[in-house]
Amino acid sequence: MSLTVEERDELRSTARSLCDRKSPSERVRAVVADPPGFDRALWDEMVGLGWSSIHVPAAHGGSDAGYAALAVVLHELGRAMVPSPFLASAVLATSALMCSDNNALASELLGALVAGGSIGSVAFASTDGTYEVSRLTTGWERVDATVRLNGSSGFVLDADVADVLIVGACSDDGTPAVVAIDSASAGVRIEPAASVDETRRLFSVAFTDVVVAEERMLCEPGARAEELLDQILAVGVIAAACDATGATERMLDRTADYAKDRMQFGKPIGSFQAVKHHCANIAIAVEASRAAVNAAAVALDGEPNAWARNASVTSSYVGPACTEACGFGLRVHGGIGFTWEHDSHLYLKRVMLDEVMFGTPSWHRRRLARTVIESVQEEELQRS
Amino acid sequence: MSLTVEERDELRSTARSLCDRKSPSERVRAVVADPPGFDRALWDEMVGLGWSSIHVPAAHGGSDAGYAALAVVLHELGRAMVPSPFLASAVLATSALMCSDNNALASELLGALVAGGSIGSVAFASTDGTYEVSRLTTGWERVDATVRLNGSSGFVLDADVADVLIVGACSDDGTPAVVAIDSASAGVRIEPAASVDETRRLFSVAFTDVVVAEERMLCEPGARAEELLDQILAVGVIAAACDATGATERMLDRTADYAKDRMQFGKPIGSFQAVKHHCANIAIAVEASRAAVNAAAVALDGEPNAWARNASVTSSYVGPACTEACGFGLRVHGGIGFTWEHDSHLYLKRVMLDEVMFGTPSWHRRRLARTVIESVQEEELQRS
Amino acid sequence: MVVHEPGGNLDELRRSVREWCATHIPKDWQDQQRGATNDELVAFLRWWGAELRATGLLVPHWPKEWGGGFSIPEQVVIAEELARGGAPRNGLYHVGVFNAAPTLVHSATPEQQQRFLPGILNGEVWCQGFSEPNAGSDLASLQTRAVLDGDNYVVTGQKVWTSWAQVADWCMLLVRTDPEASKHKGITLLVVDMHSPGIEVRPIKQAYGASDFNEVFFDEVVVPVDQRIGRENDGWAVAQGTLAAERAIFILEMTERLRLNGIEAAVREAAGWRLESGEPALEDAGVREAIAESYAEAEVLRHILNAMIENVIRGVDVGGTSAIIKIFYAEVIQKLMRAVTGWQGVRGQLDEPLLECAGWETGFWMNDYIHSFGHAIGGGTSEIMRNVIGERMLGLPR
Amino acid sequence: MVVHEPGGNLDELRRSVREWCATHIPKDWQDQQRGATNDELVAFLRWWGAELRATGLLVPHWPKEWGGGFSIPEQVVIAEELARGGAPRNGLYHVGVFNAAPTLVHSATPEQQQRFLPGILNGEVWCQGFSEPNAGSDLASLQTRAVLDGDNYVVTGQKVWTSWAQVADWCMLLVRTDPEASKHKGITLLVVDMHSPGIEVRPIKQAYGASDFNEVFFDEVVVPVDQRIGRENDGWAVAQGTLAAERAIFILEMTERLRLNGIEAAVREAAGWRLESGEPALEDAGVREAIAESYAEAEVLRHILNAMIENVIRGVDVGGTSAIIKIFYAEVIQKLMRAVTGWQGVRGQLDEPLLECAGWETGFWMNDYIHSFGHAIGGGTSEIMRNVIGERMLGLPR
Repeated sequence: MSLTVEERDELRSTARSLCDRKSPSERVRAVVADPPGFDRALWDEMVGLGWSSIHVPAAHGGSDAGYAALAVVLHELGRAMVPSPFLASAVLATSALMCSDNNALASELLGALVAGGSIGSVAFASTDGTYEVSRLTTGWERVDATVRLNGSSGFVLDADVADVLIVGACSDDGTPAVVAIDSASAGVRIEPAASVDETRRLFSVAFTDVVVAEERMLCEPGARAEELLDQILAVGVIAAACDATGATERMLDRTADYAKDRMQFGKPIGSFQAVKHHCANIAIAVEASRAAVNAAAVALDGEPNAWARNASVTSSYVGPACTEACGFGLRVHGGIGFTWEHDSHLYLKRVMLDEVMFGTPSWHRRRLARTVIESVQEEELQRS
Repeated sequence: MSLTVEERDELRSTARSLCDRKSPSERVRAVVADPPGFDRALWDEMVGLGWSSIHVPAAHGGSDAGYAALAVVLHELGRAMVPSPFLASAVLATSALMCSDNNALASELLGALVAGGSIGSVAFASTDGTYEVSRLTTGWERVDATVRLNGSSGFVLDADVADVLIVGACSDDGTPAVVAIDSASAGVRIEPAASVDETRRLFSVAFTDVVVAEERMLCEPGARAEELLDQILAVGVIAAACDATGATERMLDRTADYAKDRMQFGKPIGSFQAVKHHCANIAIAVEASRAAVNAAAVALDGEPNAWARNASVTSSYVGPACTEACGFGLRVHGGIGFTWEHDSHLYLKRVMLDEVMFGTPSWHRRRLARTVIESVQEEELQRS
Repeated sequence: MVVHEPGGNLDELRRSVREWCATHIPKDWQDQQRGATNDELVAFLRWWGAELRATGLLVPHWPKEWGGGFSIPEQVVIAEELARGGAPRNGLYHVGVFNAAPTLVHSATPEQQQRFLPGILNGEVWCQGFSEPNAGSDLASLQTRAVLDGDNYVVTGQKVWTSWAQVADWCMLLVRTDPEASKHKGITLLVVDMHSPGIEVRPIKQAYGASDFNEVFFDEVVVPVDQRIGRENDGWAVAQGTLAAERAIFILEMTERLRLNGIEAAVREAAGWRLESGEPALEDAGVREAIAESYAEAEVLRHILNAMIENVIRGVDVGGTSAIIKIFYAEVIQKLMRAVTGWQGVRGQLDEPLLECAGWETGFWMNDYIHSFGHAIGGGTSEIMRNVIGERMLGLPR
Repeated sequence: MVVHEPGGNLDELRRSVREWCATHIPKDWQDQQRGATNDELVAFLRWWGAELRATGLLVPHWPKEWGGGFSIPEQVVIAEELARGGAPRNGLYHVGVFNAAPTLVHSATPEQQQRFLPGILNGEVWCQGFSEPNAGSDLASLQTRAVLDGDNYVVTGQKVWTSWAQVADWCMLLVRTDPEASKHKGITLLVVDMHSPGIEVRPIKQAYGASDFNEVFFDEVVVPVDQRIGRENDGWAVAQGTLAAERAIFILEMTERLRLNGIEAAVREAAGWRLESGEPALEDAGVREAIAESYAEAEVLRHILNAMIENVIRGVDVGGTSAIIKIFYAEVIQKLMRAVTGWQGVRGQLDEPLLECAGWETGFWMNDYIHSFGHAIGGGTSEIMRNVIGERMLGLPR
């Protein structure tokens, strides 16, 4: 049951107002300076408002408002650069479970995530930061009736506060699997891996003979597991692009405001065409990114076959556009924009992490090229 | 014996003045409309002034002023978009003979080229327009004591008026050779292949059992022939870049003039920062290209080992920079710049042909990458 | 026979249009039209316009009473299917169908609508006399004068960049009626019979070889007062009033042509080609990334257009988005053309006969590249569009 | 011991400097300095400055009488070899050696030269007080006031973006001495003792983490009249008079660092890395093209610099070229940093300790990318530089 335009506007304005009050940039800076690096009370409030389960079907206790609604929340969290386990838990872990074939497991874990008693995250990147299943650096094998994990995963969001970790692993013979584990399991070691973007919390997770029951697999190993990992990845790409769009929109607002206020040569600098056109270019990036991520989010509520393609389209455009836009936003602010005190670099660093967190635009373009070229060739075959 | 700075300035001003008088753009448009597509009287005058042999050693009757002097002439010919066999004959054919190991042949043919009684050209591209020796589409074989050519070459400049053709060919076993033939030889067929740039004259040349004496080889077949072809290519790349720089410089002058004269909103459009910055960007491209081609031309007078690297550096920067600059020059002219009557498109088309005539920037970058990466790796080896 | 009535099921409409395209678009029209003379081109476009009219697809966006009546979602379907089917472009009737008609529907009297709209539907050609030699980016400084003389305006002046003026029946003409007023005031919109005495049309050849542009000279041309659209001195507002939705749907068709035909053509071009190194172009990472990047940009453009059309339906102001779309479209197209000419190398620089009625989708990439500059210049330069975004959308000072 | 006297053979100079670099630059200085505190950094840079001074390479571009005397071609060789040898950057003394000294040589009295130049050579640190919070791009609108009181100026105001003010001994300060005059007039250049009472320095942390910038507050700071450089109210011209050659040679050193060390670092980065697809990065066409493109751009920048240096020697005006070089340098560096962070993917987003004394050559590419924005902003934004090119070089109207 998707939201009407009015309901979406309403959600946006509620979210913005909460973020404005609870997460102005001074607060963000203060929060990231000390452990745990995010505002637990704000996170609890977000859970309480139902944001973290806004796209979850009613059967699992969610609001059933679809990914289009989730996109609105993500945009606003990006706008305010909120540090929180939202992406890890509400987006990645929750989506993984929603896509899972293991209904019992999904019900159990989604229940806890939706109620907010539990935080989740997904470990599905290699230690090199790649999502190609064949290059995963966490392995699995069957030992008796259990699954055993060994190896490590990189770039796991908020792993230190996650209760449940969903792990993508690949066996020696190249068969992928996806399992849910308790992060407190024996053999799990979590190490921080700080990112340049201080509003995000990355970790590497090492697994040494971690024993998991077979029933904790989200789906059959093999092709279906690969598909599931691809689905989580697609959700991640689109979610990160929503975040980047929100941050860039805020950068646009602040840049335009600065251009109206800052006087040089007796005029507001925004009256100079060079500055005006930089601002216009940022506005183009924001409008285009917003249209792209909204369309991609709406499509997440529909046919999963198109997820990967839409994710790659989104990655190809949104990441580079937002990075370039925030760079110009910083430049329009001049020396002030180049200081640590000013928020320009925070926006820029956040969108740059968003851009590559779930695969580089170049990798996504190459994936997309495969699809596009194949479909042209099929069309040709049909015609001939 | 290279020119002093003052002599170079003098040469530039003589050349510019001649081109201004004899080859204004109306004249260029008239000349290309009818056969032979260039101004024979002007070409004779250029030969008479010694331009076509300005870089040829005195021993062969040239001025011995080096490639740095030739670059000045090429720049001015590009500035005025002069249609002429200069690039084919004075640059490519002459340079091929200057690099040749066959002194008797070089003496004989250079003598005729320098005196102006003869026009030369070089056929060393495949019908696809590639210069990779292994992909040449003209083959050669030894039959008795002669060389026999079969196949065809593409993108041969001014072949219809060339008396002598220097041909790059590759045998079935992959051995390259370079031979000079009389273009009137039996079995040579020359077909026009008009380019979008109307100021240039391209042809394809087909060879059917063309018989050439062994003595007409410029060098030993094999590695040395490949090296020689690479040398001709390097000269071609740098010469085309000189031409593009000249054309872009003229585009800059015309664009800046237009921006000063054209009034909109009650002001010269050059006072608007958007236009001013487009002009500044064109100026950057021109200044950088000029520095690049001058340095590359000076280096042609020195160590041939660096020719290929310098050519690829030149191609990587100058072609794309001049194309982009001329495109912005056209845009600054608005609707007028988009008409056939205005010269903007002529400059743009000329520099676009210059950009790819001797290999695309992308191909040259890949060649350059090989050199750069190898030299880094060697340096590392040395250090370790 | 009309292919489909308005108001039915969207999927059925799509099927009908697709089927009609498959059976009515001549497979070889591009080959036939390559290198065509101007007369052949005009004849072909008149024939194609008649085909569309007969099927009810010439003016889907018009009000039902005048021969249209398709909803915006239906118009989107029709535009998408014409693009997908590789239909010839409808350049000859573009001004009449997409610019003049919406302005007439919006601002003309019922009598004027009755007089002009059926003509447009029946194949009369319109042109648009806005720009002048000294009024380009600064359009409001136009100087063509109209003086009221009894029941007529007498028009004297010069227009430029007037597409299809050489065959047009009517001209939507902006003239200055009050030289004393500030420059945006004092402008009036007239409909001028292009067969009137005193009009001289001189063709302008464009940088890429086509000659559909013209200069138009008006020497005391008599225009009856009842051919004035809107009030006197209110022409600037009337001309700006052309609805955004029509423009968005037109660009949507162009975007679909890019996303489907343009990308497909680029893939085919690459598939038939080896890079200089000998590597098949279609296996090269750089070529593949360029194709994917352009495809993604075309998709994003489609999303912007759809969002804009949604906003139009909701009655939200979309002025800034229009400017964004114009810039985005120009840049996406130019980037693709440049990428393909880039990997074609010197072979791509060989001349080929023009295929004028295909816009930029001619498969003659170098020409299409030169053509693409027109998008950054005509109808408001990208620089002026960036001013619009900065000032109207972001509120930056002039 | 001085490594080489001026006026000798160029090849021998090159050999000497290369050998000195090989034996005197600590192999592990980057590792040692990574994550250094500000005090450690300053100590290291003082040590390095002393090393250069002892070898005669600190001020090769100064007049012979003051400890330099190398010809421009010799300076080029020294700059190239310091770059090639991977020398630490000499940031701490940059203002003194490259900005203050040339200005003093050009515009100061013999007494002033005698007083200040030996100090610079001997390790006194200088800073430059030009920009103010409300005078950035519009530098000439600066408001820091100096009022003459007997034999002293009394200075009150605020400067910003003042590198190394926290450890500086002297400041080249632009002040307003005539508030009635038009804004470029009425400015005077003073040398201020940074240990004077009334000066407060507050560090500004930069976007990439370093803290060498400062705000400097002047509260009735007394500056003797004999520390004025040039005439009163002529400070704008005096400050602009800094010779172009020194700047060109400094950027030449930076360009050599880019062409040699920067590209080498990028190749090493790629050599140790696989793309997400698993392909070795160094075998990827896109990565290879990006490396070659940056290499070519650095080469071209070197050619522009050499051409400019030739023109300086010939006495040709190079004002426009200076602006071109500033833009070109900023863009080349940013493009390379962006390319490398691009293929590094998410791994490149991990935080690492700063290596401040290496400028942008730290091997921490994401940081170097953020750092690279400084080049487009500091010392005249790229936008202001484009104005300079348009107006001074092309004669376009303001």
